[in-house]
Amino acid sequence: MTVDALTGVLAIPAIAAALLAVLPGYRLTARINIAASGLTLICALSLFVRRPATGAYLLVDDLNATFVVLTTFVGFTTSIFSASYIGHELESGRLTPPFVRFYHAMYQVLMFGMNLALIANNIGLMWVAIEMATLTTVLMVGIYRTHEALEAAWKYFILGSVGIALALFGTILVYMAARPVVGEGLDAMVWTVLVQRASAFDPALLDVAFVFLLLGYGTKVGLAPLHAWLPDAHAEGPTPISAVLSGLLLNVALYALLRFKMLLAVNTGALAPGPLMVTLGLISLVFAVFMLYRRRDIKRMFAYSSIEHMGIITFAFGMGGPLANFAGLLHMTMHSLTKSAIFFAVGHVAQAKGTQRIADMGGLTETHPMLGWSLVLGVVAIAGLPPLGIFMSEFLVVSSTFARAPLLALVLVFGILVGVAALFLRLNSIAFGQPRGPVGKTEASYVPMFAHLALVLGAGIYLPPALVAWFQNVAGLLG
Amino acid sequence: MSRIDFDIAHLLAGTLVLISFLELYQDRLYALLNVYAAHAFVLAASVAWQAFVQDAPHLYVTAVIALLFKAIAIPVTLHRIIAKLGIHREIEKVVGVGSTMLAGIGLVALSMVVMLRVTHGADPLAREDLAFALSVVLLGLLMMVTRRNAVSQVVGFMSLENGLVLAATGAKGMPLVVEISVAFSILIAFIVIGIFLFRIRERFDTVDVQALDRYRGERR
Amino acid sequence: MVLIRDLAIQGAQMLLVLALAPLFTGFVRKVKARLVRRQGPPLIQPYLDLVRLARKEVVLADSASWLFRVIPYLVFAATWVAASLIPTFRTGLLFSWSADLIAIIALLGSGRFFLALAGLDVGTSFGGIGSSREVMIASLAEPAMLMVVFTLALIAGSTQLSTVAEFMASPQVGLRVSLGLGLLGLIMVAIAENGRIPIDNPATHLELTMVHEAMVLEYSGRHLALIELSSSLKLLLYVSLLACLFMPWGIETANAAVPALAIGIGAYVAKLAVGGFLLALFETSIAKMRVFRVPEFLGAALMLGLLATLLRFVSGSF
Amino acid sequence: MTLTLALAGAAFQLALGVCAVIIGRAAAASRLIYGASMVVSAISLVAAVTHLLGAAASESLTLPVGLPWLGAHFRLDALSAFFLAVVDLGAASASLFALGYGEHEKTPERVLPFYPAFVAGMTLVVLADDAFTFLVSWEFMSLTSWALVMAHHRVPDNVRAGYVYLVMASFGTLALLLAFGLLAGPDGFYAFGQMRAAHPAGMIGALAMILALIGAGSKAGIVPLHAWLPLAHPAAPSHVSTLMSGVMTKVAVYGFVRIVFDLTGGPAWWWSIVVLALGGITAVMGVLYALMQHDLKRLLAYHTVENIGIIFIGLGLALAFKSYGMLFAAALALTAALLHVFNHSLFKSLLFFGAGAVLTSTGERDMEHLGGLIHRMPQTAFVFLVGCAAISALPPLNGFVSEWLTFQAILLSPQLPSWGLKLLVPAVGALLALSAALAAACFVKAYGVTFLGRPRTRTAETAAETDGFSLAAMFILAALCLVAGILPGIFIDALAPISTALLGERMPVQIGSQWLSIVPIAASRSSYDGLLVFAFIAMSGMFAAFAVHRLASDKLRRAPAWDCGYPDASPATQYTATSFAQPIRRVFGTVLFHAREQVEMPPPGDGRPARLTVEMSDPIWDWLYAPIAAAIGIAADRLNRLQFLTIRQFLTLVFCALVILLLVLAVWS
Repeated sequence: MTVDALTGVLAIPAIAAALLAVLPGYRLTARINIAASGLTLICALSLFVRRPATGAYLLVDDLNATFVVLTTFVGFTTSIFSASYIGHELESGRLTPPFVRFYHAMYQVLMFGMNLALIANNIGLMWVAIEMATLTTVLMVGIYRTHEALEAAWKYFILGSVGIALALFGTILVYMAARPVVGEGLDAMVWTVLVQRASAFDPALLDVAFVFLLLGYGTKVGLAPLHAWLPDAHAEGPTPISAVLSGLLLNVALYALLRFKMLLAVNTGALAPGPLMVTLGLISLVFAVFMLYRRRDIKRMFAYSSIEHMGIITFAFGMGGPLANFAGLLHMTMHSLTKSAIFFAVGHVAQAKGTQRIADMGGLTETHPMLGWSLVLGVVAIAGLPPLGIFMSEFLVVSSTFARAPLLALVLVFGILVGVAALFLRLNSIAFGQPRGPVGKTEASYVPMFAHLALVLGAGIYLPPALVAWFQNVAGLLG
Repeated sequence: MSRIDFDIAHLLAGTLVLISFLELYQDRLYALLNVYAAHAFVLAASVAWQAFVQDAPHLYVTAVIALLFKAIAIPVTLHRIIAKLGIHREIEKVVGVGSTMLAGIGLVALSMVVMLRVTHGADPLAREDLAFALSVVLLGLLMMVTRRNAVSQVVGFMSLENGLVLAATGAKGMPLVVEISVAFSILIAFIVIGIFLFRIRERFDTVDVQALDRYRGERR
Repeated sequence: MVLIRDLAIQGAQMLLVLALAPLFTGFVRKVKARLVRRQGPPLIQPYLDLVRLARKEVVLADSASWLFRVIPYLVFAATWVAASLIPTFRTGLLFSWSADLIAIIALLGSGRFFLALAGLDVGTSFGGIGSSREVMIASLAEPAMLMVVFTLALIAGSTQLSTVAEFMASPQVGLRVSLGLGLLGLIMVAIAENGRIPIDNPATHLELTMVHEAMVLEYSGRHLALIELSSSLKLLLYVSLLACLFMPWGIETANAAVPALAIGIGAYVAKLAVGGFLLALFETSIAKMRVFRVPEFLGAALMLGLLATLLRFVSGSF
Repeated sequence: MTLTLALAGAAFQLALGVCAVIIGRAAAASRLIYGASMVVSAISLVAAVTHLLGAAASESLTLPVGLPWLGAHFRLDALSAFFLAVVDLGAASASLFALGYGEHEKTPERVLPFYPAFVAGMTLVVLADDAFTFLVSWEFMSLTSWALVMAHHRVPDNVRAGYVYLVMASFGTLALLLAFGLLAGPDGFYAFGQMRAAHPAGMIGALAMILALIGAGSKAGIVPLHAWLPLAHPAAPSHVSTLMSGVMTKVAVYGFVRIVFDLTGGPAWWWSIVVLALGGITAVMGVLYALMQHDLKRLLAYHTVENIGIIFIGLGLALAFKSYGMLFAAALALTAALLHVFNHSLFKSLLFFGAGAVLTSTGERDMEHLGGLIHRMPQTAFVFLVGCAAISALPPLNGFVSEWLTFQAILLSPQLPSWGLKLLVPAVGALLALSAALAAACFVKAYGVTFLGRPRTRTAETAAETDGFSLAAMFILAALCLVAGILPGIFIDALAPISTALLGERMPVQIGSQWLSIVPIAASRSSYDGLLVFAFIAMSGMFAAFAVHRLASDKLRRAPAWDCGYPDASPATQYTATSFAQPIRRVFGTVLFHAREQVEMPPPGDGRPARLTVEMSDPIWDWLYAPIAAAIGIAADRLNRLQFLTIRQFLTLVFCALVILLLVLAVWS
């Protein structure tokens, strides 16, 4: 029984991918896609009730169980959204059936990759998984075959590959550091072992390793100045992929980073990873919020907002301490839910208005009230205004930081404020003012969007104690 | 391990660094490809040597891959592509060879400094090897950022990846090395003959990255 | 018994000021005329004017509203109440503690407020001129007045007029710099508030220069009578305020016998005479200034008041 | 009990908001929502008042929501009860007004959902007892009011107003967040109780005070953080403008009082310097800005700024006295400030209602297009006049009482030892006096130009009296203004528990004093009796009327206005708001607003009319906000180039990052 949960989380996407690769017909494949994602979600949920034993390759603990559930959940909702989205794309002829088949297959591969990366108990395996996920997204970003899409995918690919290489080098270094202590062979790459013995590792090697891992996986997280692929990939790919990218892939990469941070946290001789992460986080935050101002493409804008929030999260984990770590985890969860919800809305908006250019939309709350107000709510949430979830995490981050390092907190607050100003500057022109663009009705699947927003709202008001206990426990692990 | 083994491994790794410098020095594509072939060949040799001294037979697979795929297949294909796309043979540089060399030397020095801080608990071979591998990686990256046209950037990336394989094989008893090298070969295959170059060829007439950049986001 | 006596005295005070006000105005006019070697109207001329106005019918502009007809009574009431709170011949009036100096200023302010509204009510250009200039003047005069009041309050330790007056009469008040500044400021404010030369000329109807007269231009008959009466009440009020603050001699304290009150009244009338004469003298010896010089004049008053207050704040010895 | 009731009320309001989302477009929706909201507010109002008058003990309650491991703390002490009463009174009257006003709303579905939520937000702010709950409610309040400002979003100005408002609101919230972070300390003691226990003084306290001043001040409209207020308040529907201007700014004041008087430790003497100076400047700047306006609602909004300044002067005095342990004087100053809070919420609501009534019946906010409404809307004109008199601090109305008390507090301040205060307080007193006088001038203008004179446009000519609900709301408030003016003792005594709680000292009991007069310190020192003054004026006025109608002729003839014999020209010859303010503009505006008048006089024989154009600039906007915006724009442009790099250049970035980090490692050891 115990094995089933994990194998399910891995096997179902794999099988589904194989199946979808061969099956024709959009409706059928879309349904299978949803069903598979749903099954995966159920398996993941079963992790809550029964926790499988950790093996040499797979591992489940509080940290990644949360992530797995989050990933599978967003994966599920996104699959529902993508069903209606892709349907519209087929009608509008932007995609052809073979590409749709390819798309669905890739979608499951992506899910497989991310789940594997999360539950891998082996740094090598995790590396492989993350790279697999990256490559699949590269393929999906280029799926529209337009100049922009190809160029974005190419950029993503090149930068991603370099990131892959750097991350691998870091992984090798970790192995080298572990080998003298743990001994040769597989054990020297197994998390559980590494964490136990990390105190005896050679600090210098760990330092170098962390630098490479930070840059390697940081590229995936989209931290400035390694972010370059992110905005274009979000803007040019299909919107479901943008949602998954922002909502999940970034998290997965950050998750890997956190694992290694735990390693360094155990080892006293190694340099504190905190300052590095804090610096990168603040750079990303400030950089991204200023980039928000000149955006003309709505998806690219929210991509930059993802960079901003990844910056905040990295900052929080860099600060460390129970409060900040808790806030970081919370912010991560809330951001995934909110940002994917926003992308759901944006996808439908772009389809309704027939464009992604902000200048061509306007008065959305009048032309499409449901979409418009959900977008407003999403932006309110992402801007960190109460009573939605992100406010709680930002509250904790800022207040806990200000008591410890006032100047950092001031930079943080400055960034957040500039970001809010930028977001609402654009929101005003999108959702309010004289209506612009087509006014027609759109068939949209509101369920995923509302589900996410409801969760975010609920979390902002009431966090279930179980979740809190988990996060606190994990926050303790993160040191 | 005995002294002589160590020296040979050391020698091979050093040669790899040297050849990376040679790559930096080239200003013609064909020559660059040839040098890269040599690079890959030396890598294969070094991997094979590691396989021998660590008596880890699975590393031979990596060596063979390096030899057949990187030292032979890739250069040949690139020759083809260059000929087919009629890319002109000059390598457009951002900074001159001289300064590139200087930067390279600086990078090697940096990697030495960083690596030699490692305590002597880790065995010397690993340390030296890592130092060399790191410099190879950095040199590859340097090549990617100082060369303008795609082929040379690809070559830069591949030599970077050679450095990785060098490190991986140098790490005694590291699992998954073969898998990783395979994965990377696939990656490179993607880059070189993969869909992108293909699409790019049918959309633009050159793989010069700047031609791609003409279609950068937001320029609408 | 005591209450009845106090009520009687308070009533007497009210009637006294009401009766004296036109006379005082007439007195000032007379003296002015004399000073420029004219015969001048008889002293009782103001009474005659009031009676005549009261007899006349009211000519009301078509565009006038009910407010326009209520305002004269309001203004008169406010001014009268204010005037009757000033100790003229006797301190410790019954109602004196119902409103202190600040409240008295506010009462005058409300009178002005409604008068300015009246100026705007008919919707003529002259009314507008008058009101806008009046409020401009007031917006500087009131703060100046308040600053003077602060000074006095700080010296006497009270804003209660009776207390202040008694304190002023008492020997422990010596010659003080702040007092001098306050006196000067108060005089300037009084001139401005009553629309005397050099701020405004009550005798003229030359459009471009008038302020107060322009406001009440549309009034006639009994309304005009009330307004005239209240403006002379106001003049009397200021003079008696100056008198009880800076010439407190002969003013009777709360527990004074009836004969003493006669002395008090006598002293009061004498003070009024002096004040009126000085006013007339001042007015004849100076020319009216342009309206937009007025802010400077009042600004000076405000500065004097502020300076006096500051001095008091800095040390009690000033 | 009261607390539970109030919370239930807030919950009910939220529920109403949710219902409104569903039934928003229905015909009867607005009647239903506003009616229910009014009832709830009224009940909660009664509860709050009884709690306050009964000086009941403070109640507290913790709900298992909000920040985990902390929960949502709520507490109702005297201070909260007082502000709860202010909020509920404002809300109830606004709902009553809206019962009529809401019928004119074009897009009720954009107003109804947010209105009850807004009320709930304000209620929760004054009840919150931990930092998180406080900030959530605070920002929720801003958010809902933002949505209400955006209600008529097709007007570009409203969208801009909403934008500025939201940015300033977030700024304020972040400032408060920092303040609380400071007070809570690194271990995150977010409950107010814990902060009180910690009682941070010294540098921490000072910093927290400054941040609270910025945070609450930006919401209350302290100059120079007021920029959003005159934009946002008029943009909202009038009953919402009322709530924002009359109540929300008071909630901001509550935040300041709560943090500075309750949570932080003993103040240092210089805190009061900051507050006093800002208060004085705010009062005068606010009223001067108002004088330059000819948009009725914007004028009122600027007067909110002025009154906030007066309130903060009172608070500053209280701080000064407290810092030197002169608790009695502090109690006086604090009471004055709080009383003004109450009074201002009364007459500002009344005035905004009036403006709303004018807006609905004429469709005009611009005074230059109004005039003569007293003939068309006599009842509105009457209550509006009461409001004007009250806000101009004319006895015997309530505005005068609180300003009088503030003056009394100022007169106590020479005993303050510090020289800075000795010099500053008189200056502030002068500023206060100046602002009071200017306010009177401004409302002569507002009332005279809007309601008096002759109608300037057709719409003004054909205006009709507003509906009964609106009138009822206005008359109730007007009556309250009068009551609070003539019986201030009751209200002062009601405020005593607050100063007792915050300062440990209170003003003497007023109820018992002779003739119901108020005696702040001693009868010999100063006293004021609104009731007597009122009776006195009424009597003498009636006496005069009686005498005149007995003795004088009561003949009356209607005739064209005389106007010095000039022929009666068109209504355009009347004084307008702009021309009325011209003398004052010349005195104050030339320096402050760079007011310039240009007369364009056509040559003789040319038939064109001569024109006089006035241009003014807002110094604070030009010198503070514009530069910041410009700076951000420049930065954005500079950084935006990074979007357009080539892949190789991006790789270069990565490469440089790597090398730098390695260098860091190299130099680490």
